Amino acid sequence: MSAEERAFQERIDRGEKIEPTDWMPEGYRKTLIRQIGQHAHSEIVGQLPEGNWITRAPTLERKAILLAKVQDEAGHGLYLYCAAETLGVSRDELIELLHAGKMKYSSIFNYPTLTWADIGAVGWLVDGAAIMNQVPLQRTSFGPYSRAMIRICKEESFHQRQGYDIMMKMAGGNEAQRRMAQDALDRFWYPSLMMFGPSDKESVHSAQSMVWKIKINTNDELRQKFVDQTVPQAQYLGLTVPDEHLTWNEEKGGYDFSEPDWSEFFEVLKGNGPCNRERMAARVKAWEDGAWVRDALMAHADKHEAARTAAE
Amino acid sequence: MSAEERAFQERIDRGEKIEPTDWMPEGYRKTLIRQIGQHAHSEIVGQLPEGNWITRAPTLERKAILLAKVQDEAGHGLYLYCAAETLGVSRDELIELLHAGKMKYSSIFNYPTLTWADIGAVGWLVDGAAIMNQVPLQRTSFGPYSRAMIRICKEESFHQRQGYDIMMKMAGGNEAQRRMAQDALDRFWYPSLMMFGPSDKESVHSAQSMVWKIKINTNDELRQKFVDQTVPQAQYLGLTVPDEHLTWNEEKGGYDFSEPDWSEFFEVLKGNGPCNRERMAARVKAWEDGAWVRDALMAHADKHEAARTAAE
Amino acid sequence: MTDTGDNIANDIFFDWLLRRGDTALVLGHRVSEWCGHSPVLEEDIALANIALDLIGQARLWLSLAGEVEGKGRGENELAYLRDAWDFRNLLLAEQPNGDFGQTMMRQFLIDAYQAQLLKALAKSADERVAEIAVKAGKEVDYHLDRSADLVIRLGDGTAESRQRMQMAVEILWPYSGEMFIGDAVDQAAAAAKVAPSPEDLRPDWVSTVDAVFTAATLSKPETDFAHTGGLTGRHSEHLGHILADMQFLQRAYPGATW
Amino acid sequence: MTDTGDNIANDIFFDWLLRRGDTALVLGHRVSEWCGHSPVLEEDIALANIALDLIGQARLWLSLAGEVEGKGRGENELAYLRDAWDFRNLLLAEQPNGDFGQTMMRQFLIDAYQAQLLKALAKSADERVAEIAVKAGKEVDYHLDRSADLVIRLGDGTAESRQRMQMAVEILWPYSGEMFIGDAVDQAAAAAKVAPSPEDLRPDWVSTVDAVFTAATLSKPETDFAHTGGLTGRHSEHLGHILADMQFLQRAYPGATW
Repeated sequence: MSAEERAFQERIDRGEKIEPTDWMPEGYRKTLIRQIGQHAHSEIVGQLPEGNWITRAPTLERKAILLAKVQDEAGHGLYLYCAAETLGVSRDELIELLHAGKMKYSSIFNYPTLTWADIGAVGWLVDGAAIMNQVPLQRTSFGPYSRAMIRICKEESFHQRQGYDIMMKMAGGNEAQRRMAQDALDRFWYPSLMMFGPSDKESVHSAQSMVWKIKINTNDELRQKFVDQTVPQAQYLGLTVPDEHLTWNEEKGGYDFSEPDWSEFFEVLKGNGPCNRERMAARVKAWEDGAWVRDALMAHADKHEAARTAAE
Repeated sequence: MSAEERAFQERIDRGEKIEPTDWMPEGYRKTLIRQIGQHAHSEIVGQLPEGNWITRAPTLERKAILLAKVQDEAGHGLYLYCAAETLGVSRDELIELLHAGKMKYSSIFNYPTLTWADIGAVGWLVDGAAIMNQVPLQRTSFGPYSRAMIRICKEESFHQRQGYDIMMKMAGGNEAQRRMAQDALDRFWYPSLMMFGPSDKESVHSAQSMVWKIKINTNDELRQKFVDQTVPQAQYLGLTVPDEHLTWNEEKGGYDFSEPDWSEFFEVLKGNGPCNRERMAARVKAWEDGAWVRDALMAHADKHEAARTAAE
Repeated sequence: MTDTGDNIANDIFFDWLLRRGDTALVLGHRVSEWCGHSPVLEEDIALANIALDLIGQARLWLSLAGEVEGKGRGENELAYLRDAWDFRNLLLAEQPNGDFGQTMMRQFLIDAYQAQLLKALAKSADERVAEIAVKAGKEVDYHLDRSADLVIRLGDGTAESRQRMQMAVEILWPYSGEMFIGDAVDQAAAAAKVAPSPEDLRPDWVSTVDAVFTAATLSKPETDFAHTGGLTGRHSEHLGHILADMQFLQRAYPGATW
Repeated sequence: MTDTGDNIANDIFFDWLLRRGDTALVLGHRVSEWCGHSPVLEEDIALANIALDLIGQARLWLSLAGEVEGKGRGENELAYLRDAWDFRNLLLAEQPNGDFGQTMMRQFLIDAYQAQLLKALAKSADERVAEIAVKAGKEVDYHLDRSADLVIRLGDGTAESRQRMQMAVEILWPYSGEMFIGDAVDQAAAAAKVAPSPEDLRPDWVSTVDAVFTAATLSKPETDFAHTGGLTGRHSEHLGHILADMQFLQRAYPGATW
């Protein structure tokens, strides 16, 4: 480790924030760009499964709440792209990488939203899992990322409550609604557990991230915490978690639960999720269809700038 | 009149059919191309307002009937383009003229189909008016046109009965259905009357067409006949024809009725009907989106032909 | 400021309120179709925000409409359980999104009208109307700033963008006249001092449009031909498809609580 | 030939019949969306005809399903009053039309399967099934001739058309595997000699596809990854939108006679 690297690590160990203009190791920068970019992409792609129900929301109030949520998500995307930009990569570059399949977004958004209860489940489980990941990241070592996380977490917990509220109404509703609620839990349970990633016991990569405080907890710790938080919520709803091995383990003070089917996880990662192709196609189409708009805004700004300069 | 022209007219007067290879005056050919082409275009554009309800037909039987009808209409378009082609103009040329706004289609298809009852009204009134126009044209002087009309009329009268059957169900249905039926009649009555065109008392053009037996009856005669046939049908349905001046005229043995608002007719003709732009946009889009298909079919045929020739 | 109950018949007032509520609802629906599909992230945010404001306005107008009707129908019964012919929105609001330019042009033409209307309604003799108008007016003023700005920037952008924006004008212009053609309902609302006459809103709207089009290097069509019917329930073919989607859950699961 | 009532449980047989009926219904719906919009008039006619046949087949299967279920539901109750999760169609059938090439590729992949299936079903131990299969089989053989021919002509057409058809293969191939993956319902139907095992249909299907792809100069994807779920009610996001449109009138006017 060089002297620079040692000094950098000591700052992190002391709990100091690293700011964009500070020196940082190339690996730190690259890892952060990948992580923040992927998170930003997830916010953007995550608009699509929820957008699928905006036009069909069952009441005007629910429609308004969902619109506000999707708006927040786009806003989160914006904060995160800005945080990534401080590391020297532009939003457009990140988007091009996404569209070229060279960057990922959270696999959960490759699952479809099939009933209104799925909108509840996405808020309750998906945002719930996201928060579990994000809360510790408020303490991450990179300043802009940490500050973005603080803003995002505040809104996400609001979204999670709204999702749970939908589930309450559905689970306490008529027979079809209860069936929708259970079906949504059945479909989203394991994909939500997968959101924390495979067990990272053996990952050197993860270890380095933890030393850098880009990652704060292990995937398994967070998954356990999520299960422990979520199971009582499901019980309160009168819904059954689709895991016959789920049992309370008094000794560890948490639930024992089944691993998700990791082969499914890797299939989805490879592009074989139910909606991978469509999600990416929708984003690429939006980007390509919008090229003339971006070009026009740029051209207008240039003209305006030229006119202003000429006038001076 | 030249000798040729005189001989031509005498053949028509004797009730002989003119065939494509026979000599004919240029005006006869041009008028026929315009009339047959316009009729063909109407069949094609006419698929759109009905297609609007195929995906929403209220029962599977109704959906099947409507599909069969729209299929028939495309078939009518095909017969008619073929009849026009015998006059030396290709289908593609006619379609290009339509898309360039240089040929018309029946203005009635610029009105929207807003409820399921409109599908009934289109069959009952629009096909009814069309048949009124077409039945005499079975005796038109141009052979291919006459033969196309014979096939078409058989199917159209079937469509009209199906339309009336929908109206019967609607008029005899619940309150909302009765309201839909009346609303459909209210909206389609005058546009149907307009389908016969303005009074042709003063049109020299029409007079020549009648001498040539391209046109058999005057617009006013046909309109009167349509009203006399349709009013009792409306009464049987328990619906009110939206014309407070409608009265039985014992003397002429027909109804007196209000003229449609001809300024509306000319507005629609000018392009200001409720759906003109959309109908044409839909057809142009279909044509442009389909260019690669037509090119490919042509290219395949050429390759195939080349291979066949080489093998010989 | 008094209640207007004595000055305008309830059924007419109801109809007038539906025109406000349905226009906001249907336009909000159209705008919301963009979620996740816009040309640039800032627009995803802005469009979701506009849709949200419009749905909020629809809720206020429809709730008041239900109150005035007095048959126990609330915002959701009105939004979800009427078929197309009972909707009273402007035809312009239900026109398809088209490309982003058409969406912005539609928004601008309506915003410029709504801004005028709401300013006048803020002085309505009916306090409930005035109250909604004040709240909605602030939102719409902001929408208008944005949509006018975008129309200018896209009109005076590239050759392609100008051509697209001019096309948007040609397509949408014939639907703008409906905003200013009053009928008996409007006359009754004007007589009761609930609302201005639609005709009176036109001059200021024209000034706004002229100024923005000039800055945008766009030409206004010669024709003043106007499609009408939306405000009295004769819609385009689009509305039925919008409602099939919008109303599915309420129709398929009647009486459920969501 | 005997009634199969004793050999297969009604609820399982019902489910099996829904798979047939819903696939025909949903595919017919998709094809019918082309009406008036196809690349060439002959295709408008052909597509309307295919849709008509498919709706006809759906009616036969769903009527029989309703009969087997024995709860008084007929073809219309089943088509119009079930939500997406109770539909049992192949995912392939509900995929969007895309361009004309994708529509033809979807049609070909399903036709080639249905032709095999219906040939086998013509020998079903259940006479009612056999009767429907004979009628539908004739129609589908004709559809297959057409769709295979078009796939060949468009594949071996221009550079653009080949590229589009290859793209259609890439998009749709992952939805084809579902046709040949049997489950308990299929096993029960096979055990009762009502139907063949889906797996047994694959070899002939593969031969057909290989022959047509070769003539069309198209390559088959390496992967055998298969999306599944349609046959058990886990659909794509598309089906809900299809049904919102399809079912609107029956949902909005419950109990009406049409």
